[in-house]
Amino acid sequence: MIDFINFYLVPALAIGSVYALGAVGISMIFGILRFAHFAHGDLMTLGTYGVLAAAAIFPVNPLLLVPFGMVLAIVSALLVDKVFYRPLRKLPTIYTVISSFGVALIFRSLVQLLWGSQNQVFGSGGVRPPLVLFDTFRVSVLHVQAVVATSVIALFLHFFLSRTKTGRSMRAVSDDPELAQVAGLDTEKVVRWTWIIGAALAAVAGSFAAMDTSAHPNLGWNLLMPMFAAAILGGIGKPMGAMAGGYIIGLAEELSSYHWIGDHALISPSYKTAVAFVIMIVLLIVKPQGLFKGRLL
Amino acid sequence: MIRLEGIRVDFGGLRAIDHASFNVDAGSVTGLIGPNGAGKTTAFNVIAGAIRPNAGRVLFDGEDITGLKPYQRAQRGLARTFQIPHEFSHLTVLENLMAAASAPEGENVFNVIFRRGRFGAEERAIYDHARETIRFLELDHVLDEKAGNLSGGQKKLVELGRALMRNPKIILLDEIGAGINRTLLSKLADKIKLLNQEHGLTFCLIEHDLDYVSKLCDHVLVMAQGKLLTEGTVDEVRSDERVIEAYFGGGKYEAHA
Amino acid sequence: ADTKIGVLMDITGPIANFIPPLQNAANLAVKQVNEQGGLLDGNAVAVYGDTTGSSQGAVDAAQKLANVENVPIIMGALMSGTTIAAAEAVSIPTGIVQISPTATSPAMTDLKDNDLVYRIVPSDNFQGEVLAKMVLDEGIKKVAVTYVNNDYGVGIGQTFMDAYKKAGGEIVAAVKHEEKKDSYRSELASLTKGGAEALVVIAYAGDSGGKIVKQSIEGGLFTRFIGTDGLRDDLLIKDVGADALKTSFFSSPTSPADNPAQKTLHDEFNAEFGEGADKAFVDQTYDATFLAMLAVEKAGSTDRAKIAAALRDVASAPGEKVGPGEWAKAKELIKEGKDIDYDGAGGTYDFDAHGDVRGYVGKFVVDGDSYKQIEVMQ
Amino acid sequence: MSALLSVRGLTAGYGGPPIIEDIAFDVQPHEIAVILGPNGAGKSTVLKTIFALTSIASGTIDFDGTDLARCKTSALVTLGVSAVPQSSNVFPNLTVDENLDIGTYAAPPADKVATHEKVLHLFPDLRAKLKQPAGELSGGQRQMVAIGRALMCEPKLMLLDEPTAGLSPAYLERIFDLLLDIRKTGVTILMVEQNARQALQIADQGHVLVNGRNFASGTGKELLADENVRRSFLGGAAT
Amino acid sequence: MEWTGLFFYLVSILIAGGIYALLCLALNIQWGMGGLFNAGIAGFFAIGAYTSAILTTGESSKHLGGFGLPVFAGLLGAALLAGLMGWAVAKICVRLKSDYLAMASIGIAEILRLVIVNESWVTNGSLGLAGIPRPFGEYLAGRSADLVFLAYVWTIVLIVYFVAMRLYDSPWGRSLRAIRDNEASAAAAGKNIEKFRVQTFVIGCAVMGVAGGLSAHYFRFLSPSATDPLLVTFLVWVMLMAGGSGNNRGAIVGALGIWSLWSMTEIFTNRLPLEWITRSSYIRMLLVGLLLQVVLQKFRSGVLPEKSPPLRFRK
Ligand SMILES: Nc1ncnc2c1ncn2[C@@H]1O[C@H](COP(=O)(O)OP(=O)(O)OP(=O)(O)O)[C@@H](O)[C@H]1O
Ligand SMILES: Nc1ncnc2c1ncn2[C@@H]1O[C@H](COP(=O)(O)OP(=O)(O)OP(=O)(O)O)[C@@H](O)[C@H]1O
Ligand SMILES: [Mg+2]
Ligand SMILES: [Mg+2]
Repeated sequence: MIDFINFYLVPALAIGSVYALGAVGISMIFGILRFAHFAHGDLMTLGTYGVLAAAAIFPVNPLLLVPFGMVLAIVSALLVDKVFYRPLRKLPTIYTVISSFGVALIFRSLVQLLWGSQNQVFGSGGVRPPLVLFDTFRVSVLHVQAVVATSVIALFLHFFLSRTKTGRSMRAVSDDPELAQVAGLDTEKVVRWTWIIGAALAAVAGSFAAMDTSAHPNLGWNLLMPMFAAAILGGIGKPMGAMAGGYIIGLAEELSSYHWIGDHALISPSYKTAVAFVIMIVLLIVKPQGLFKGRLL
Repeated sequence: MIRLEGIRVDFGGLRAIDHASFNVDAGSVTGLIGPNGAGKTTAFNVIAGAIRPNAGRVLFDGEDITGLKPYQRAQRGLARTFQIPHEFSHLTVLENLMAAASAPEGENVFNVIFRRGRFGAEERAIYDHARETIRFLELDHVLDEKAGNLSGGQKKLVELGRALMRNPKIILLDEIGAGINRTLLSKLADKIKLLNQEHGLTFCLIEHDLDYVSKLCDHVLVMAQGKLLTEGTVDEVRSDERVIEAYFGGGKYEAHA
Repeated sequence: ADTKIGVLMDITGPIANFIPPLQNAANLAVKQVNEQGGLLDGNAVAVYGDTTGSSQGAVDAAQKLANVENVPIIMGALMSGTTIAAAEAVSIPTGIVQISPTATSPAMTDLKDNDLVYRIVPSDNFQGEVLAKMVLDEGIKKVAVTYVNNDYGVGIGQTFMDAYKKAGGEIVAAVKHEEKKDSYRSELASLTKGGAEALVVIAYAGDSGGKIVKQSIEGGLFTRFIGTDGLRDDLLIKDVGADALKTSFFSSPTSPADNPAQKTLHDEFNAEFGEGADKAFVDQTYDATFLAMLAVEKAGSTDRAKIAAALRDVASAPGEKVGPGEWAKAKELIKEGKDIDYDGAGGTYDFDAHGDVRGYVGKFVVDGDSYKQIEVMQ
Repeated sequence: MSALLSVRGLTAGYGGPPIIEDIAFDVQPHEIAVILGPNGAGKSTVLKTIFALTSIASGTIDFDGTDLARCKTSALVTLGVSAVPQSSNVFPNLTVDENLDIGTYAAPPADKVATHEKVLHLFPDLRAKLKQPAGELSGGQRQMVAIGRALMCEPKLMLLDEPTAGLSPAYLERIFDLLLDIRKTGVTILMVEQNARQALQIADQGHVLVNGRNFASGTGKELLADENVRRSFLGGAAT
Repeated sequence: MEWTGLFFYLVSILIAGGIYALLCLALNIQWGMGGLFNAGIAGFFAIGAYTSAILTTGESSKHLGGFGLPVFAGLLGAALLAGLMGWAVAKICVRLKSDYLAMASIGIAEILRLVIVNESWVTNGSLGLAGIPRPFGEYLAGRSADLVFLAYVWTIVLIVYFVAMRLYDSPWGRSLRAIRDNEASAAAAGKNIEKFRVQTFVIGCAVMGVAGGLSAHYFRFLSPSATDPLLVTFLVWVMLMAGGSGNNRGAIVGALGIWSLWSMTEIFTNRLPLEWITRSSYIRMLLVGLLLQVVLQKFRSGVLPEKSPPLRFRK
């Protein structure tokens, strides 16, 4: 039981947080701009390296430097949207999908050009002593921080989407952009906010992932598929759903190899990723609109 | 020809059709009228198979078709139009019509790849039929335009054109008149009459313009709040108290409030 | 005129993070050659091809090296998959000699390669067997094993387990794991069952290997680790600290006895680039590049047909020994018509009939912030 | 008297050949102006052009001193122009309430609650559907939501593309009454109608469009009386 | 020598381009005509590659079989098995709307990849299959073998092109495009949507399988690194969009064009000044990414946009 919490549940929640934060952006972009943003993982990487760059200058706890990464990610996302995505907005969305794929390459090669492609660790690296509670629970401090941060972000996001005018306009734009314009909503502003939120959360997610292990140029790309699965699972265009989806994917991946029955892993850990996808596909078939009904929120 | 028996349709908590039963007689032009949200379109969807009723049966030519899929019903001779146009947006107008026709030989993959001779004649006939229909609908000048680029009214006409291409036994027309120029609309009425009288084609149409309905229909069904309120000739129905109240708004606004 | 040397590496793609020190290693070799008299009658120029870590990319990049750049010899690639695809589709048909510094797949042994494809690491089978012996010699009778699910991990992992069991060891748990995940805690949880004395990790320090060690220390699951050359990386020490690795040891292909050549190379490497000499496969990459240039020099021209024979000549005994950085000496000897034998930082490299080498495997322990070789096995 | 909306020499299209050419008309304040014409004549295109949804080749659209030809679509509502498009005129996944609410974002009405109440009074059917996604409404109900949304921002000028299409007689009448009503409150209306006969009865002026060009103009009465117009566009002789 | 080198480089571009052309044609049938968003091309490609490889290699203890069949039989097997897999996937997923189908197919491809890496009794896992023969391989060696293989690949491309043209220019193709545009109204016109879609998906997947098989024979060695989604799935999408989706000729042009672009950028980055050399690959990827944007913005609807097929009897 203790094992279960220490080695399966808590790490699963931590990974779930990373997926959740990344999936929010994917889900919102999908909802509002209607395309699968393949550069989201690499946006995450870029944000992470922003934090890394700041950490090289300021010798403080890297968590405090995450805003640097957020700013870098936001600026890059807005720039890319303006230069690459916006001219394609009137075309079928598949063009933007393809374009985002090119942007992923651009982001990744920029990271490699600027920072090289070797693994980099935050601070001194080293083993961080776990948080020991009651002599039995051993959980990583970072994991706790990640889960707490994600919950706080979820609260803020919910408030933003449901209470502010911009947040509520987002749903209208996601429904019918042309009509939204006719109704006088500034769609470009909504789009900007989508990028700001998506990019900022991506940077946070990337930083957590990198602090837990290490930063490298493929960091975000490797996380992209589970994040997509999470976004789908939560129902596309529903940020809160995507959050839940992230945790479900994280839990499914980690818990599937717990020895639920007998002494052996239920499913060979090599098939971890497959578990997430199987869940996604089954859900798509039985409940195609995702776990949560309604678009955005 | 069509018979609905005790149909019930629920959308979540809302009962869109509430145990409605009615007939559309073979060879008739039947009108289906009623206030907005009465369940008319839903009834069409039930007949065409787009919605499974929660209860009740649909009979077509005496045969129970409740379990059939929309395409199977279409293959048996049931054609419909959509209230909100559902054009094939990337196909030209001509292709829209041709695609609607049934082409058993030409839609067989094996024939398409290996035996192209098999569907030449069939294709030719479809083409001629489509051209003729397009001429009638006054869409000649947009023959090769992508249907997605058409105006609202033109899309409605394409909608009708596709139904005509099916060579069906019955056509369900859902507010074909809304958004169509009145002059053209009266020509459509003539065509409908012609098809009905000369080819014995059955029509069931939803329409809000009662003058138009009275010009066309021998028989009218009135729905309100998911139920069949009454039926009869246009004049009978027009003078029915309940219809006046539900449909024409009785003493102006209060009736609805 | 300058002579181009083809360098095929998986620069972008899944193993991108391993590459920079290896590029440095190749560049160092080229630089030294040019400083010490150049190649043939001009300078050596490294022309890179990027396999993108996929077969398509490997073949495409090799085509460009062979046909557009017209290189006489190719050093690379690093992954077995990309190496063999490039060899089968390009090097062999075009008659170019290809030397891989790192491809360990047993499949390479049996290629019908017209004597064109070489590698300077022993096939997986070898390191796995030696590692098994090393572990038993330490008196460890019960281990848990985890290996990364790619050609490297599977190859060594399987042979290790077979050899270890045959020699009387007990494997209490074995888990194959995927690369690139963030958490290996659930894998570790199943590895702890059975009370192993140590955990054998066959994976890269920069990827899953490092994470596994770190996460097991953090979770207090294992204290003793046994790794292969992929794990034996300064990064690991940086990541988990030397203290935590006190009882651990590592195997890595090396050269017989204590090898001054390796020290020479590492000193020069670190002098040039500041750090990184100890990264996985730096020695091999340098040696392969150096050997490639020696072969061209020996052949006396860029005639592809002559280079294969020349490579065998310069790499194997008999002949006067030449080591890393000793290009001037080698060039002189070749000019005099003398036979040479390159003994590199990573081994002596005597090719057998298949173009494989018999290797030596060294046992390493952590010493300060790097590794120390304490034993060599053949 | 200066026109509220003045269109001059307008030529526009969708990137290909122009759909409307050299269109010109004026709409005076507090007027109801109707555009008529056969299907595909370019009526909707005129409205869309005013709303900056097409590409303008030449011409000016003067609204209250501003040239709309240079405006962004989303800026128009703030200027006091609201529109109901012909098709896809509701946000299908938003509830009716939210659809109405959207109308107030760009140009908040003086009293939001009162305006909301006014719209519901106009379309009592919607009251029961406030929490339902608009995509689940019947065709006529959507039309009500769309008009309601356009009213929520208390516009100066309303552009309506076939507002009565699909509405039952009761509502048809109600819409026309409504138009007369809101005209009284100072709103100017430019609409496209196929229910031309009724529309012309309440219209101050009408413009007939054929093949993208001005064909005939006049007051509602004049056009109704015009034999040619009647035969070609109003469905034959008056009944 | 320079010139022969360039000539053989051209040959290699055409071989790889031909394999991509097959993938593009297959995707065009699925997406351009049928509107089926298959984002799991790599999966079907992998099935084809492994099937053909296992059928044609000599007996081996490392993996399933090694059945030593002729290459043609291998490719046939690849088409059949990939088609069969396509059928199974289509049966489950074809009802999904396009974006969802995309995700489901990515998921399936990823699962397939894991199966290939893990089930080493069939595929020899990450160690790969060696010794895969080329067609007519026993008679030829050296560079000239590439010429024969080129001819082999392009013969298949032409056959598939003709089949694709026939599909496109037919009532079947028309109905398929109609279904793509609007399902409800296609159903109202009596089209059995599921049947059409399953047929489309299966045909496309079978062709993808053949492409996979050809690549295995080209590389003569097959390991999971040959089925990298970056180069197999995404690049094919780029090619189709750049060439013009819905247009078979566009699919081929896109495949050749983008592959040349992808491949040739390296020749230029290799000529950068010395101090940039180690970073040339990153610069190359940057360049590819940027060029992609240029292609997308300049050729909006592809080099050759979708056209309706002509009706032969129309004047
Ligand atoms: N998909 C759906 N989900 C929930 N409710 C629905 C759905 N479709 C229709 N309804 C409701 O069912 C009722 C009947 O709708 P229907 O479309 O049949 O009306 P109608 O008679 O065609 O009206 P109109 O003349 O306005 O087109 C309406 O109240 C509508 O809100
Ligand atoms: N998005 C578009 N792209 C290209 N052409 C278009 C587009 N929308 C409309 N058209 C063309 O412009 C012409 C005029 O269309 P418009 O919608 O203005 O007609 P309308 O007068 O409103 O007709 P209706 O009464 O049928 O709604 C039509 O012939 C149509 O084909
Ligand atoms: Mg209706
Ligand atoms: Mg219109």
